[in-house]
Amino acid sequence: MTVQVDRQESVRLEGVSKLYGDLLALDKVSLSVAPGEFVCLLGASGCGKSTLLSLVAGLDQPSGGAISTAGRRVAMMFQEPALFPWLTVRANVEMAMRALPRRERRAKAEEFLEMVHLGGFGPKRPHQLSGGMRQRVALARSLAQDADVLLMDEPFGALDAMTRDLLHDELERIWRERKLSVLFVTHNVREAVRLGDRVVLLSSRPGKVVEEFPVELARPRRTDSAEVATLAARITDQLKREVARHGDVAHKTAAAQEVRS
Amino acid sequence: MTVQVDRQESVRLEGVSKLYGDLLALDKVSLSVAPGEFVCLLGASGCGKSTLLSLVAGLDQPSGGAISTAGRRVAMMFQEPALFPWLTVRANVEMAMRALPRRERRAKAEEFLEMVHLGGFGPKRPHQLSGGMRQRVALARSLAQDADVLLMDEPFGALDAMTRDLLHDELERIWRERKLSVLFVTHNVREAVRLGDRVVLLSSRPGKVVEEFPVELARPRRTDSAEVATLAARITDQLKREVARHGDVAHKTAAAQEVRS
Amino acid sequence: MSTDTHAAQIAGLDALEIAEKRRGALAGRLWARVWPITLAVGIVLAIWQGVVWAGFWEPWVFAGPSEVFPVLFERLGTGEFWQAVGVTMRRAVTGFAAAMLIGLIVGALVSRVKVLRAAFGSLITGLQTMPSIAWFPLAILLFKLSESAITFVVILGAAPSIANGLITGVDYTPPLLLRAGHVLGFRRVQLYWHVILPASLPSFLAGLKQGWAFAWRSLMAGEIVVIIANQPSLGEQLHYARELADSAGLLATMIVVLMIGIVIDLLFEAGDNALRRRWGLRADLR
Amino acid sequence: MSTDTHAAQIAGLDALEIAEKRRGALAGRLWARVWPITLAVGIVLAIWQGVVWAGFWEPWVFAGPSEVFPVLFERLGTGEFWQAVGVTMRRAVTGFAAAMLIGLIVGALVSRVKVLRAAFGSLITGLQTMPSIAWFPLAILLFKLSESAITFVVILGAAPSIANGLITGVDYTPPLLLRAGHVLGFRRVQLYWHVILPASLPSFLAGLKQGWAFAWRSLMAGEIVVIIANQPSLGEQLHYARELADSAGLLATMIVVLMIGIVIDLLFEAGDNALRRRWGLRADLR
Amino acid sequence: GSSSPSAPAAAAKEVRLGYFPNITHSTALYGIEKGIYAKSLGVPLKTSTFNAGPAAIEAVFSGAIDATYIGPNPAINAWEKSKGKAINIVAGAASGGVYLVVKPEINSVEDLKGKKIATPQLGNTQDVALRYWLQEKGLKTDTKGGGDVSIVPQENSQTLQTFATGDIDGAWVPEPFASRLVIESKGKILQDERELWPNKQFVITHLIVRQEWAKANPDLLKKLIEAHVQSTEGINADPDAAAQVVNASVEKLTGKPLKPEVLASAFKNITFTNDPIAASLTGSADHAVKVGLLKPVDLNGIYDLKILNEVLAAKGQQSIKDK
Ligand SMILES: Nc1ncnc2c1ncn2[C@@H]1O[C@H](COP(=O)(O)OP(=O)(O)OP(=O)(O)O)[C@@H](O)[C@H]1O
Ligand SMILES: Nc1ncnc2c1ncn2[C@@H]1O[C@H](COP(=O)(O)OP(=O)(O)OP(=O)(O)O)[C@@H](O)[C@H]1O
Ligand SMILES: [Mg+2]
Ligand SMILES: [Mg+2]
Repeated sequence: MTVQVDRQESVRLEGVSKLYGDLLALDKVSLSVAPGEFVCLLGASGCGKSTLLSLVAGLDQPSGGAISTAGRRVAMMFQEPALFPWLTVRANVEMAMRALPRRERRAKAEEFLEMVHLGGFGPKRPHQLSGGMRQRVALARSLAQDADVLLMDEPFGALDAMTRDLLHDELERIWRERKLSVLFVTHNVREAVRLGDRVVLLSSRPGKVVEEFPVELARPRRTDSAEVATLAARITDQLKREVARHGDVAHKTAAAQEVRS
Repeated sequence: MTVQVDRQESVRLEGVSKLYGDLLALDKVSLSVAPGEFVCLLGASGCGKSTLLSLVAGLDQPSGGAISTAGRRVAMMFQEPALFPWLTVRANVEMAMRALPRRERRAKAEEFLEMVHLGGFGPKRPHQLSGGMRQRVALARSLAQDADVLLMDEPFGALDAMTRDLLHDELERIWRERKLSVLFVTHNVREAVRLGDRVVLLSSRPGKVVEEFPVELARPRRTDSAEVATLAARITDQLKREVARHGDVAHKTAAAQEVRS
Repeated sequence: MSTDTHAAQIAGLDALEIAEKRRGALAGRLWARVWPITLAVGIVLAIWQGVVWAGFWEPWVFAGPSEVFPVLFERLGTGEFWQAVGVTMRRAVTGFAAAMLIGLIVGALVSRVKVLRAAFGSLITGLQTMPSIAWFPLAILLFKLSESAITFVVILGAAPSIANGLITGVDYTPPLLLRAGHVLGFRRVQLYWHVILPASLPSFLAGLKQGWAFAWRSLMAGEIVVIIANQPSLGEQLHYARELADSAGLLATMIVVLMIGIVIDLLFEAGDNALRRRWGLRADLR
Repeated sequence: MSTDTHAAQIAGLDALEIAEKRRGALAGRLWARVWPITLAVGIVLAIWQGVVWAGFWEPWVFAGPSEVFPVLFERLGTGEFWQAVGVTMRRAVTGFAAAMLIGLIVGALVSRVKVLRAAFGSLITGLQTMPSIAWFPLAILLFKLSESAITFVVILGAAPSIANGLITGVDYTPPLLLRAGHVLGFRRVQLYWHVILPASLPSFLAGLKQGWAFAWRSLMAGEIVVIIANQPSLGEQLHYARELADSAGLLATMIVVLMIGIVIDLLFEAGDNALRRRWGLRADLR
Repeated sequence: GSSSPSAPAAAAKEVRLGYFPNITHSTALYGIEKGIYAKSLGVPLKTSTFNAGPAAIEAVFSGAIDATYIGPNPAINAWEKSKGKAINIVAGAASGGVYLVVKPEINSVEDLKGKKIATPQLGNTQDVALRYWLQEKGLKTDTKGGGDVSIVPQENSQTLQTFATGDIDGAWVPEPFASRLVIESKGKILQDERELWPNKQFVITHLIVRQEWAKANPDLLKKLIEAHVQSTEGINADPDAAAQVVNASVEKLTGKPLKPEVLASAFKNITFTNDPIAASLTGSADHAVKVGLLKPVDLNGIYDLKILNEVLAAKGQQSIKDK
């Protein structure tokens, strides 16, 4: 870890806050991702994970604090598939590679679709796919982008364990090969431990960094290995405590808001 | 199980097939849910689970076979939240209870929102919520419906483990109290074992019932209990074998389609 | 705990800042809304005056601002002008309201009943393309020389547009919402009322706006067909200005028509903005 | 394994059945499309004939089918009629194409550039409400008695509508898709081209349809202001039929206008259906 | 040839003439059909047809045409709005042919009380004539449709319809509408407008030219007027044959000929003359002032009959006065 701190960070958030109306979604979050680092973000539902990714991707402006990606190219995979309904599946993936010549782009798109187990579904349209298949197309599209930083918002949420495992391997391979910096949101603690160099825990309303867990297990890891399970259990405990502690606060804040609005 | 077979089934599918163009999504699926039974449906991504629920809800017509819910009222929760963007969160939930008088409806809606930990978010609009929060609103809405049969398509997919556990308890309580018949799609095998009376495994393209696992563990169960883990592991193994066996077929079929189209 | 109080403080501070911003924002927003319009008007005036000064055309052929504005201001001072505006607006609003009702009903039926759609769907656009003058003889046959004849033409002008807007909206209702409505037990009229109509609102609103334009144009034409005693109207003014080769008068009336059109558009815009705000369609990623 | 072959068999059988269905379907679909229209036409004719037989009005005031159809059929036999249709259609299509281009550009600019929108946004609706006759003096000034004068009026009629359609589409582009486009690196023109424009297509298409109606109406009015030698046109026919109080001639021309409107609508419908099929907006849960 | 009014005009290579496909414009219809203009001018003739006065005036103002046949009102308007700088009346074309047609049960002026009478347009010559006539007879009217007799300005085609359906009780209209009202809807002529004017003559159509064009092309103007005079002569020489020529031209331009009986009646009721009957124009303007429709207009100089008189003199005919 110390090695990475010395290098310039890929993503750096300093005291970032985000207000929606009078709801404080993020409160002075400081976080950084080193080049080539894989950081997983955990937190209760509604704690501000997606908001954080949006801010990093430049889709929203923070209400306070500073965000820098130092001019790096950022790819993002949304919580919803966000495919273009007027394009075929293949064309959706090709959208990420406009710079390439037509033929190459096409071949690459097919390759990525094969990778997410959707070979042959290229000519279909998004509405002809199942939820999980759409998510995989979105995954293919985000991987197809030639980016330095990859932001992923629950990319494997709608997938079965088997497909998920296979895609974990693929993602890890690509991350390795391309030396990507990844910021990965998930609700699956094992998944976080399976993939991450570091797991960051966010609290709820307002979202703040509560704790960071470095994952120093050797790769390749297996989701169902005992080590992963042990660390996951530890993190889960912490998470539960966090959620429990903030449960009341959340209720109170929300109630107060209702009175005000 | 034998007790339930004697009674008339709540949901009964007999040799149901579904063709999308020339893609056979479901192939002669026969399945039934007894009154008050909780059936979980597992299967790889794209194997036809959502299609099956759509057919049961009467949103689509099967290409072959017969489906009957014997005039029972069917509630459904979709894979996507499917909230009405022009209504507030509370009004979205109230939509499920049009028969009730205004005041009561409102009170009940608040109650259900509290239940899914969204008390106080009633006056907000769907776009102001996070993905998981929207899913919980959809859950509240489906629970608010006064139905006999509840169809749920990955209702807890976007939730953290903690919230998920709490909602498992709530769902189980409501299921008990109202004697609902539930058909529950999930990718989380433990969740299936935690909740279901029976776990049904679907194969991929075409979707067929491969195996059924009765879950005879005593309730209340805990997701992280050893018994649940053991059974889940057994089912997972079977699932993996199933996915592996059909992986090639899927590829072949899809490739064939591409040539044809 | 300390984090919580701290958060509360932040929220408090931010709230203050927001209130401040809001107060400033109202003036600022008004200003932001006004200056581009002022600029636009200025540019148009400048071009107009420029063309006039360039002297391509004699002033009686193409009047300049210096001739038109005195005429306009003089009119603004007369009761008759305001009566004309009032009469025309009243006709426009009644005709439009009736067209809205009819368009809504026709649109609802045609969009939902397959047979009706197959039978009459294309007829709606057909009617839309029918110029108002073709209807005058029928209007007079049916309603004699009364105001109803004008209203009839206005309705025939606007209703197809409104119906078409609704039909587009219905056609593009997201299937997921339809399915959700179905599962919630909505069928036919209820599904229509609770799901399809709200989902079609943006498109319906667009149709209304187009319908207003049609209504207004039909009205301008219709107002010279039936001239009713003691009811001066803008359509009449427009027509007579042209009849009398009165360039300044014509341009003055055109300015009035344009102004009314702009005011109506601002009303629609307000509705549209409210809708978009509710639906969460923000404009920040432009 | 046996399940697989079985599945293949089923798929094969079903495929056969589908092919069968398709063949039957074409005839069936055509029939399903034709009979309601036929019925609708029949009903309209019956009412018309009924009114005529009821004898409210003299036949030269309100001609019946038995007078109108001979006139219509006689016209269909003359070269001049087809020339008129040809001339009018040519003008409509050129004017509409130009309006489309201008509407697209104006709509694109106004919808995306905040200042332009604030300045000129409302002006578009203002222009839309301006009746064609108000433009004639300017048209003749600018283009003399040429076909360009007609085109000018047509463009002024249709372009605002098309621009407004596009603007509505842009305003209601789902933010998620905008965000996706942004993340894929699209900015400004690219974002517009790759995301906003396709997402706005349904609304743009609706605007085009309305624009066609405006264009056509403006054309009908414009064709009598500038009458060009040896260029018979439908607008002229319509006008003279009215001028001469020729009820049968007027109704015959109206039928022609209606028919053309319906044919154009069918074209739009085809485009719309293709779009909806691609987007997966099916019509089964009606 | 897009010579704008303010640019110095070179000698024109063609003459652009406007007219309406109306029976009151027979001079143009006949002359063009017979090739009289083309022969006389020596340069190509480019014709434009109009359906109403405003478009014709707009065309003159914009320099799109050089001369046009037109009714008295648009000419007065053009004169007034341009402060006498845009046009001149250079010859008369037609006179008469305007009638008050009423329902058969109306027999006298008194019967008109409380009735609705149509005119083609508020403030046009027919409208003024009706109002002035009623005023003379002691019946009150106002411009808003009130008074003893309610005057409804509406297009002539609409008058045919509303008279047939009984919505109006009479109309003060020009030919061929007057004849159509009589023949098709059994109307009765209550007043021939000719009776109200000295010599039973008043202008219904005349020829105007763009001043600038006239100044730049005096010889073309002369040739144009020669053709005009020749055409008038031709019509008067054999009215029946001329009527057929005119009707053929009307059919060509509007798609439908007049019925033979309407044609015959209407043609008979119109006098084709080179005299613009200046007295009737000024008289009409005076009447308009008297009934409160117009501010006084100075029509001094609207006529420029010098060339017409030259042409007539060459033919040994009497000269025409412009007062
Ligand atoms: N409207 C449609 N048109 C064509 N094909 C469709 C359509 N809907 C679904 N399919 C196909 O049917 C198959 C089953 O889809 P379904 O949505 O039922 O899968 P699922 O089991 O719910 O998958 P997931 O777990 O990813 O949600 C998929 O191969 C999909 O491509
Ligand atoms: N556009 C918005 N307007 C107002 N409030 C918003 C908006 N987007 C998010 N919020 C609020 O901000 C908070 C954080 O939302 P966010 O989407 O970042 O959560 P999340 O951590 O991604 O949750 P989940 O795991 O459920 O996706 C929530 O309380 C939500 O209500
Ligand atoms: Mg999220
Ligand atoms: Mg699914």
